[in-house]
Amino acid sequence: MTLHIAEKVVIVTEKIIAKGVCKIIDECGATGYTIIPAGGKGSRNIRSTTDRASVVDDFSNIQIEIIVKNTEMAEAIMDKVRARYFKNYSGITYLEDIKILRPEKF
Amino acid sequence: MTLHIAEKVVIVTEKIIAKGVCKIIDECGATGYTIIPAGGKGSRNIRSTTDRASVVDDFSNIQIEIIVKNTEMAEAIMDKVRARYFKNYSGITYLEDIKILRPEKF
Amino acid sequence: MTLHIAEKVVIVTEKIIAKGVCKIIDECGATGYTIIPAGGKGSRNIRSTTDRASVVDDFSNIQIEIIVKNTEMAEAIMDKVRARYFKNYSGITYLEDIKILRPEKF
Amino acid sequence: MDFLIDFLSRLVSQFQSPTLGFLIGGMLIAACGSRLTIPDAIYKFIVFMLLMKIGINGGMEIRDANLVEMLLPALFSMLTGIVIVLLGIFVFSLIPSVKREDGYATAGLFGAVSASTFAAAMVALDEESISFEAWVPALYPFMDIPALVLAIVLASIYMKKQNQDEQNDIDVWAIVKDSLQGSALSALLLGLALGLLTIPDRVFESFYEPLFRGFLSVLMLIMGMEAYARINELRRVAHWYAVYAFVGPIVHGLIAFGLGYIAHILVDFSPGGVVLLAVMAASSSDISGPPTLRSGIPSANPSAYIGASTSVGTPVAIAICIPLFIVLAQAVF
Amino acid sequence: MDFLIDFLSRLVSQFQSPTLGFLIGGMLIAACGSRLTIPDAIYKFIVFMLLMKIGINGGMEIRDANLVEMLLPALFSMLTGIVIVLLGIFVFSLIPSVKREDGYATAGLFGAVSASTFAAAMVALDEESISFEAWVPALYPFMDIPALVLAIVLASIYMKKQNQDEQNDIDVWAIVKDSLQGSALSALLLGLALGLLTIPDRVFESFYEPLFRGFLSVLMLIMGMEAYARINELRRVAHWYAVYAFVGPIVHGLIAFGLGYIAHILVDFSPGGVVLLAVMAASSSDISGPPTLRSGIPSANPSAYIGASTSVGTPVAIAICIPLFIVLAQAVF
Amino acid sequence: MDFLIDFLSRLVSQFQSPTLGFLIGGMLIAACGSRLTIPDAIYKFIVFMLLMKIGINGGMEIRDANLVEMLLPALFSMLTGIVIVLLGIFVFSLIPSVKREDGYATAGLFGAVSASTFAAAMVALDEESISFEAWVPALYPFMDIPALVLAIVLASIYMKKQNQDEQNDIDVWAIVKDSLQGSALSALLLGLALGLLTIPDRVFESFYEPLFRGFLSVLMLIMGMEAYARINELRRVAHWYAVYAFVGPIVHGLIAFGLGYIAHILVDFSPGGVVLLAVMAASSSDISGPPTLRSGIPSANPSAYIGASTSVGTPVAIAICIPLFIVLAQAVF
Ligand SMILES: Nc1ncnc2c1ncn2[C@@H]1O[C@H](COP(=O)(O)O)[C@@H](O)[C@H]1O
Ligand SMILES: Nc1ncnc2c1ncn2[C@@H]1O[C@H](COP(=O)(O)O)[C@@H](O)[C@H]1O
Ligand SMILES: Nc1ncnc2c1ncn2[C@@H]1O[C@H](COP(=O)(O)O)[C@@H](O)[C@H]1O
Ligand code: NA
Ligand code: NA
Ligand code: NA
Repeated sequence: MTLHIAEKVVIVTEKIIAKGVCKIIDECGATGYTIIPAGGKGSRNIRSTTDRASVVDDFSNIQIEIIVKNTEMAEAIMDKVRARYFKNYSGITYLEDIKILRPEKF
Repeated sequence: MTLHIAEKVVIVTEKIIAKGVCKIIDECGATGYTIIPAGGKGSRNIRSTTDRASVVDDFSNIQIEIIVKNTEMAEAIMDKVRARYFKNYSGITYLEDIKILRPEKF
Repeated sequence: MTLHIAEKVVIVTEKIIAKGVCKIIDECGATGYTIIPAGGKGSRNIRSTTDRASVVDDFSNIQIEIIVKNTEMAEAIMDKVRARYFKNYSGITYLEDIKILRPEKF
Repeated sequence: MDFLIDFLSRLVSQFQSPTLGFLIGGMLIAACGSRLTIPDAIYKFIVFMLLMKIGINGGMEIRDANLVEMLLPALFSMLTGIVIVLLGIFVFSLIPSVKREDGYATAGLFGAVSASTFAAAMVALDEESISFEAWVPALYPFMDIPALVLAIVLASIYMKKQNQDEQNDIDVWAIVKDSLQGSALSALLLGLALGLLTIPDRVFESFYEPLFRGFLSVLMLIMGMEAYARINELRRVAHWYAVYAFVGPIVHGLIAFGLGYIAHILVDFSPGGVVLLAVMAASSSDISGPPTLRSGIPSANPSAYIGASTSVGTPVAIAICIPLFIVLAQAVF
Repeated sequence: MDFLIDFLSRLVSQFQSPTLGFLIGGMLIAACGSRLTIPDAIYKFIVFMLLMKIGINGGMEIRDANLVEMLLPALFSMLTGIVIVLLGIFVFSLIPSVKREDGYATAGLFGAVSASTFAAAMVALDEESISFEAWVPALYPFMDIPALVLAIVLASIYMKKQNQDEQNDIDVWAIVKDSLQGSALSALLLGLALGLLTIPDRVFESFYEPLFRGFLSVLMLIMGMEAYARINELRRVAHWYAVYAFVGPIVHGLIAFGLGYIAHILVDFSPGGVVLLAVMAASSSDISGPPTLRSGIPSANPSAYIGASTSVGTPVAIAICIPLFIVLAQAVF
Repeated sequence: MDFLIDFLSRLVSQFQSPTLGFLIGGMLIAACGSRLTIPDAIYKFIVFMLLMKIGINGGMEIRDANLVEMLLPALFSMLTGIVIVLLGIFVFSLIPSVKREDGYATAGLFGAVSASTFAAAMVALDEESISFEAWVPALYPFMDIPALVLAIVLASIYMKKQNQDEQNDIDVWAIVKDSLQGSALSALLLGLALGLLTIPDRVFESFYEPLFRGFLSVLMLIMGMEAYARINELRRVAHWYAVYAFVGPIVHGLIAFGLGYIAHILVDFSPGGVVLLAVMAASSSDISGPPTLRSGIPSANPSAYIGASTSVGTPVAIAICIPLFIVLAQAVF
């Protein structure tokens, strides 16, 4: 079995901008993404993961993971999301090296 | 503190085959796994993470993460899951290098 | 775009000790953390991710991810959490290398 | 002609029924891009409540029922389920653009029964004061299970022939068990048992019965929103699915209506029972059927059969078939 | 003096109203660190149920209503929403420690309408047997939407001037659409349509109507817990927000009461209607307003406006404004 | 002998009670591998509703009650909780295969009180038209808190002696506070306060009261499914837990019945009150107790005490103890 080097972009940000972030991801040409519910604490706020009735639930977090084959695309996604959203919305983004099975999928 | 090299297998696939995937993981000899709720978009479909009443909720995604000490076991899991399920079900799988604290746990 | 090396500490453990773990993370000086709902199987138990009414829901898992710039802080968090909780509570912890965009954020 | 005018006027009046109103309302707000959602937990609980109500009620009244009467209608239920599946498979086999497995799965889903459509029919009969035998809800599994089992078994045989699947032993009992363990049939059978074996009158009258209509209205809203949401999926597959999903419910219902009519003559099966039998046939499974078929015929494309059923089949069954069969019954009996 | 004694005695008696009791109870148990929570799914369903009940009821009774009567109150609703926003922006512009965008967003939120406060007012009127026109709930969007749109548009113009935002074309229709698509207005309008076009009397009487008070009580509990939980956020921003959130509802309500009084004289707007108009004005949006403002004025700090509204504005609107305007109406009319 | 026949015949008739039927039904469908689930959000809301109903009702009627009557029963409740814990710790200390901490935790859990079992007893008393003092639900914390506190304190002292724990200062007030902050006691006390201080009659009669039985039936179903699901966990630990969990509730209930009988003679404590006291003693905590013990005695194995309580203790308390104590009361008083 040969594994191929790829990158995973991770974005943790507010649920309310999920749609916009996904649009950027699509525009950059990624083949897909995975969205995971999240909460957390950062420089701006504490967001809960509990299922307590939050009257403004749209403000809780999501973690979006995007697997891309080349670093340029990864950096393009990170850069665009940061430039467009991270001044007004909470959010962080980082990169991980991964190994994929079927490079034609991504 | 000495850290030890290990591998993390990540599988993102449909909730409906969770049981079968976990059985494969057990059979390959892994000591455990972590399951995370997920949604996403891939080549086949868009799955929502929102909690909108999905009449067929069993079709939403999960992300399964398995920590294993040797690459053979990692590849065995990836290969079996791919062969058994990924023709008929949505799913991707990849590998990450990690460092663990207590090698005897895994 | 310059990316900077950093570390991600991952802790998978029982929801019931979430508060205590987060306190340790804060005390170690991390700038934030992300909490993800999780279930799983390990040496001690099987925890479900399904939303079946669990009469003792506080016992389900969470995955906490902490991004830190230096390995000492990462190891301090892992070590303290392990020492304080992992005798009596289910839990694992491991480390991943990542690349971050804005080192001043972390 | 008279019949047609009567039918059309009833159809118009049915459009004022809140059941249908909520269904259409759900489609409309989804079409308008509304962010209104009913949480999944509420949806699951509502389905549970409706099936428990139907089950408990049936169980309570079955106690004094003569279950021998049930034999022929039960047989006809099975027959209907089987005929719908065979007919569907045959029809789809004539359409070259439809993959064979997809045809099997779609036929299976339309042979199976929808709890929500069934509940809507019960409310509609109640509005018209048409009564039926207490054991009619118990016919549900007699149609649902054979349809699902037959579709999966035939698909497995077909796939074996194609050598696509090497080690696929067909385990009929496993499929039956899987159907019975689904949340819909479990709740219905549990309700039946509780109605039969315990004395749940007070809890039934203070809880399950009064909340029935209301929860059904919310469920209809959900079905409407879901129908709209899945139209896109349906668009991506052959248009024949939409045609089948439109015509199928009416044809399936008429077949069952005919069989019900025979049962009426032979064993005095009630007109209300005939209507419910026809609606069961017209309906397509929305809760337990899809996951069962997904595991049973994994190579079939779920967008095809779920899209067809949810976006077209269920609205047609509720909006057209329920009033159609009620008027038919009023004309015929 | 007499009026004051009457008001104070009524205020005391209102503190025995369960609505208020649940609100205060929620604050208290949150303050005591209780781990009691109401799941988010239940919260969302309760809001849906309350708005459907208000909508369906309105829709059912509007059928025979003379909608021309509605024109002036609808105009006054719009006027109130606009005046509240302009006033708020002006007031905040005088406070140097408040960032301009935050002022725009806060003013918008207080101009918009809270469904839960509105529902609490309906129950309070019912307790006092004060009636109102069937179409009063339909005034909701006439105040809500103009307030949100105006705040967002003015903020956008302001930010354009500051050159902070380069490519921001202001699309008023997009903001209106976004408001209408929010879950609160969607549910209200859906309910109105269903009440108007279908015959939902049975489902209304067996489900939406009897559960109204109970669900409202649970919602009040949630609002109370939330008010306490967000006090910390409010503390982190300028104290002027708390002052505005305390005084604002009373002033806004009095403005609307005055306009309502004029409508009473000109077109015989009912005293109950005047009270509801005043409460709408006094309330600040808790469900749809925050996300709409978050997208519309992204640079505004949500801790400021949501904290002000949830922690101070809503409790003041429910605990002080509702009894105040009821007593005012009883004194004036 | 007569008593036995009477008891057995009542036991049989209790098996027809829907409460028990739902419990057993839940076990059965779980045993059959059904995929039916009640969402967690619904479970949490049901528990909240039941405790609010019990609390509000108690609070409303306490207003005219002579609370001095409550003193002795409250004292006996505390005594019962303490005796159960001491007895349990002693019994487990005799069994070498049981780790000491596990014994402390299990004894604490069985000394604490189950809200759902208590609610089931209230419905059973209602069926038999046996009345009780309005303040009886307020006895709940008097038994629950001392039991949990005592178990945790004794376990901490024990572990200190073992030097396993170095810096563990025992903070009794922290444990009491943690108990009171739990969702069950919070809801009960909130309900009591609302019933006492506000006038919640209309919302109580339109919402909390009519939904009580129904929600209890769903809760029993959940308890049944949970009981079956946890049997595997119980199997993995010493069988003595199962024996204790079977015999314990009966013995604990009889102790409380005896004390209640004394209160009956001394201060005329009602027969219904005696039964409820006995059921509280027989029950083991299912909502707040487990997390409190988990934090308080972290080295104890939760599979042991939760498995014992959920899989055996609660079913025995509901299916055997409730009818047993009702018949006892009917024979004795
Ligand atoms: N050091 C960190 N490690 C892990 N997650 C973080 C960290 N800092 C921030 N986050 C996540 O990113 C979200 C937004 O962060 P911020 O923009 O700093 O408020 C937080 O809510 C966390 O979920
Ligand atoms: N490039 C990608 N990056 C991250 N997740 C992906 C990617 N492609 C697919 N996925 C995830 O894998 C699931 C199945 O993908 P597919 O089999 O391509 O439909 C999707 O629903 C996503 O959650
Ligand atoms: N080998 C593994 N791979 C991934 N996750 C694991 C593994 N072992 C344990 N876990 C996770 O860690 C939790 C606690 O593990 P344990 O302490 O072994 O019971 C489990 O419930 C899993 O979610
Ligand atoms: Na059918
Ligand atoms: Na307002
Ligand atoms: Na007890």
